[in-house]
Amino acid sequence: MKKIINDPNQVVQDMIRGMVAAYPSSLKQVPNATVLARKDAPVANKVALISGGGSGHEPAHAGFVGKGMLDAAVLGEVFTSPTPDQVYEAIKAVDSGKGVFLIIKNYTGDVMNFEMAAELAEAEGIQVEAVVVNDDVAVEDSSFTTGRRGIAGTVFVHKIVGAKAEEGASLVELKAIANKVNSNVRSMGMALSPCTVPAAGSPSFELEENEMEIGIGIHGEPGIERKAIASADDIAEEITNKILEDIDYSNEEVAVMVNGLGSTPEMELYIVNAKVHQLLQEKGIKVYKTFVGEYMTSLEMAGCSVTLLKLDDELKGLLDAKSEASAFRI
Amino acid sequence: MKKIINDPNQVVQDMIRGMVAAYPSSLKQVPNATVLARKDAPVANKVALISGGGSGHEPAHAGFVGKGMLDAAVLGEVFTSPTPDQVYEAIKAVDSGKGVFLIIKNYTGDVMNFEMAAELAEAEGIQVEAVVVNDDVAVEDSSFTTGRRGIAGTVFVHKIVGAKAEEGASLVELKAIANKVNSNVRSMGMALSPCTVPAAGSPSFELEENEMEIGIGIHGEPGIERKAIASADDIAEEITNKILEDIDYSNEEVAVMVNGLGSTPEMELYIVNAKVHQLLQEKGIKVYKTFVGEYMTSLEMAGCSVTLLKLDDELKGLLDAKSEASAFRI
Amino acid sequence: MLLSLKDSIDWMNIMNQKIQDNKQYLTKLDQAIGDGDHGINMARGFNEVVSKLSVTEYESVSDVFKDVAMTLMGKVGGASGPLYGTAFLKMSLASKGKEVDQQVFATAVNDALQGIKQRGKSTEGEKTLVDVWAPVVNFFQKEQEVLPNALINCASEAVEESKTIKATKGRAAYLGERSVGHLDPGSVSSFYLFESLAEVLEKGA
Amino acid sequence: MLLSLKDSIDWMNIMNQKIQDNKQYLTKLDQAIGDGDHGINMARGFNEVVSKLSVTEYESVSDVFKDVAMTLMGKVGGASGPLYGTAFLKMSLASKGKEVDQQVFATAVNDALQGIKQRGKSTEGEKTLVDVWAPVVNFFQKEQEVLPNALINCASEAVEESKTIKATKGRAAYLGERSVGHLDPGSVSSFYLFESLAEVLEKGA
Ligand SMILES: Nc1ncnc2c1ncn2[C@@H]1O[C@H](COP(=O)(O)OP(=O)(O)O)[C@@H](O)[C@H]1O
Ligand SMILES: Nc1ncnc2c1ncn2[C@@H]1O[C@H](COP(=O)(O)OP(=O)(O)O)[C@@H](O)[C@H]1O
Ligand SMILES: [Mg+2]
Ligand SMILES: [Mg+2]
Ligand SMILES: [Mg+2]
Ligand SMILES: [Mg+2]
Repeated sequence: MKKIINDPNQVVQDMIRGMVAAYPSSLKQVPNATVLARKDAPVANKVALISGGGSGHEPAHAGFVGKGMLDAAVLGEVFTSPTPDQVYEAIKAVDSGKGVFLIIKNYTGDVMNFEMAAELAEAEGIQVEAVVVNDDVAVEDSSFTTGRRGIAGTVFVHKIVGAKAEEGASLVELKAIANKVNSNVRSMGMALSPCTVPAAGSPSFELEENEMEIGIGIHGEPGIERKAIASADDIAEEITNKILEDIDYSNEEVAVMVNGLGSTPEMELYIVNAKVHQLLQEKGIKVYKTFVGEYMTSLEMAGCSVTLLKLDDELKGLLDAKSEASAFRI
Repeated sequence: MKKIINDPNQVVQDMIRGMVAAYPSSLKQVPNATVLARKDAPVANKVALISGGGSGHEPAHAGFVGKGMLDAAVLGEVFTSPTPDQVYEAIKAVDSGKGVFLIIKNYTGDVMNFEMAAELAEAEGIQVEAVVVNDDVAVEDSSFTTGRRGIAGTVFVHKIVGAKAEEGASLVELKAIANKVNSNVRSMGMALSPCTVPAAGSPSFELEENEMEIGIGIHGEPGIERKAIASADDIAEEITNKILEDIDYSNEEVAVMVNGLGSTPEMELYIVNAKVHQLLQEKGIKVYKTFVGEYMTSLEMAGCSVTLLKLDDELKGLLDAKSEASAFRI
Repeated sequence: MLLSLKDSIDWMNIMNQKIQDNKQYLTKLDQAIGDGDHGINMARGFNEVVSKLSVTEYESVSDVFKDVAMTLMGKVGGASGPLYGTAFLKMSLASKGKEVDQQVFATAVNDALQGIKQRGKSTEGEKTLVDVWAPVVNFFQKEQEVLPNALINCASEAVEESKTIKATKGRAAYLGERSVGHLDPGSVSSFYLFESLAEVLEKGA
Repeated sequence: MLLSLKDSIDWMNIMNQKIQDNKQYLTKLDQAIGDGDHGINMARGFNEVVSKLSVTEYESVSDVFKDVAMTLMGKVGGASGPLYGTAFLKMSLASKGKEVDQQVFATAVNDALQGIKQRGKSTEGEKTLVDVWAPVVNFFQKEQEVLPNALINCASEAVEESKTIKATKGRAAYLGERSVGHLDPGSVSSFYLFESLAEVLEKGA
């Protein structure tokens, strides 16, 4: 394992110090908690937005804390959902009295820990609502299983719900817009190489020189299928088609996100983006806005994901609204 | 070699298509040239700014094209300076009559190719001035050698000269501010792993599991010293001290950039940032603004560089000025 | 059986030892079908548990279970934190004000199992730790006398069984068919829990 | 010696063949002390050169050299593009309107060398291709008769010599002492250039 770290068990604490040092005028750590919040939290008359999960997905989630997006991010250990008490600390730190909205990615651990925190908060009279994002089309959707994972599409939820909250929307309105984004967003990823959890010290899986994993998540877990490595065009096509099979985007306008999983050069993301745009154009799907870069990573995994979000006028306006989050400036 | 590409010899062309597809309203390709320019170029009454060099440093340099930063970026093959005719195409495409300012990183190839293009342009009556950035303290500075390399500090030159150009400054004024930034900026980098030029197919060098290279450049070239891998704190300290030995920043205000070379997780960059801030604080150096992320990469190399820029009121103002470049939004 | 206050603390100490010894192994199991942190999570949690227990005076088994629950809940995270935390919280409640004999304990582990299922929205046959807890609950309810070796056998058979199941809950569910043939890490850590208990009962016997 | 129009084209074809055959090798040399693109750059450039020459009718050696110069300048990039481009441009100028006998050629390569040194702000002893061009220029100026083998020896000794030098120009300069003991990739590609010329002269002789 080669990493620029000090103690493998202190990476989250060290990172938090580094983030607060970087943005002292906009970010603060909630005392004694692995929570990063807007410096001006709680923001009066605004429903507060909280997201989070395991660390290792940087810039998610703390990079999306800022005016126009999240009020706080709760940082768990690497790939490990934060505990309920940490989430509860975040809730208490950002609630202005208008309630708190939780953006949770659909993983058993995240859902359980955030739910337990919500129960604690509700017991103290704080109103809490939540959305569970599940945009990953690689995973079979069935009510008998865990259901789909939440991956990079979650960033669009942060952005759009964040903009809506900034406008002064109520908890109920936020829940509605969050559900709307979630039901219109789809993603899928692939990887060329695994990643190493610092405290584990060895890679999550192994791939031969000629192999790739399709339908990968963001926790170094294996994907749904291992096969021979393909060209950027073929990869873009397989992922885009899988998304388009899942919901009908024809004659719609979409936002595109080509997200790097950690060590994929930006050059390669743009090469994928070229093909995704070509495919969408051929199918008569208009691209309103494109995001290429690292938004939801899996440590130093090589690979990418593609996300499509179907837009209407309301979503377009919210997507374009100003954001001051360090990792998402519009 | 595992990469998400199509043809190793077409990566630059494919990337250019992907970039134009991503930002069609702000970016255009100069016809038949590997040049990306502001959509609205040439901008009337403004000196045009051009930078560029080999590809593989993304988001440098095309990610810094946009209002408030560069007017055009010239993209060479991977790690290969673009040819004079391409640079000349860029000059012709962005000159509004007020002249063109070139921001060149100090590599023999870049300097020669850009100089030859400047000669061609001057022969056609276009005024051209240039700065050669050489911020890398790892390299011995001597008038008998090639001199210092230009690395991540170049991004501060883009930003500050870009802001000044947007204010309507003349070529002479831009040259003055560029020299000022260059003489106040210092950087140094290190790597944990090499990178692979797509057309070469094999890594640039090899490092054992317990080794790192200190004083690395951004072209997959070996560094100035190979040694046992150290902690993030020790790495931050070695680099920061080397910079501080080179010029005196005491009692000054600085901008800090902790730049990832490609595959280093953002988490690790923030861990380094925490230590850099601590060291600066101990030495009474005040940090005005911090930038953590990937600005000047070396394909998928693992490693980072630290840059310090000494600021005065003029530089602060220009650093804070609005930028609409896709990879540097302020 | 009778679980004394000292037994309950010994149980946690032995469990912690097993978890620390098998941290890498549990992580390896989780790398194969999950995200590779189960060993790290459990080791962090039980390390805290024994620290906490070593500096606190307890009056009852129920109090021990409560601190175990709160510590796991606050230190483990992930899926296993709330699940193990809930399990011990339920066991604490069920043993409150009682001497922990077999009947009380059988009720306690059954409440724990119901708590886990509710929290995890899961049931038997989904390749989760439920597949170890369920037969163990059954064992305590059915057996006249708890023979430590029989307990170990019961739990270890359940773990082996988990190999053949296709996961439908937890991260392994994303692998679908590819999860078949792998041990479930949470089932293995649950096995250590009951193996530790058996060792405590063995000593007491 | 007399370099005919056909000889000059043959020269470039042979050079291209050597470059394509040794593309990996040149790149490996550049990986050791540079950025690993020299083979790729030269292969791209000379491939274009032979394409260009194959579809164009030429009247003189000078015209051939001019197209070689323009093609290398426009296709190679990096440090080697401008340097080789400048070299051939100077050779084109020096041979303009002339039959290329040994005297003309000696002047041409000397002009090329001066052009390279000026462009690269470099001189002998800095571990660049100058260290091959300089002795070769000397060879053409001093030798009564150009023996192909002697030319090859002269160039190959110069290349070997480059190993012992510490680089002070080009990317290898960043390595300082660590550059000692490595061949300079540009010197090796220049060796191929003069080896190709020797082979053409050999055939002509
Ligand atoms: N919904 C669930 N119900 C019961 N047990 C579950 C559930 N989801 C996961 N588990 C158990 O948790 C274990 C994984 O724990 P751990 O790796 O610590 O958490 P995470 O999956 O969040 O990384 C699995 O092996 C499984 O036994
Ligand atoms: N200033 C210089 N003067 C003369 N030759 C140089 C100079 N700089 C570099 N070279 C030559 O160029 C070669 C490298 O070419 P190449 O790898 O194609 O370009 P780059 O160094 O830009 O990647 C070196 O091996 C050296 O011989
Ligand atoms: Mg986990
Ligand atoms: Mg090069
Ligand atoms: Mg896990
Ligand atoms: Mg080179």
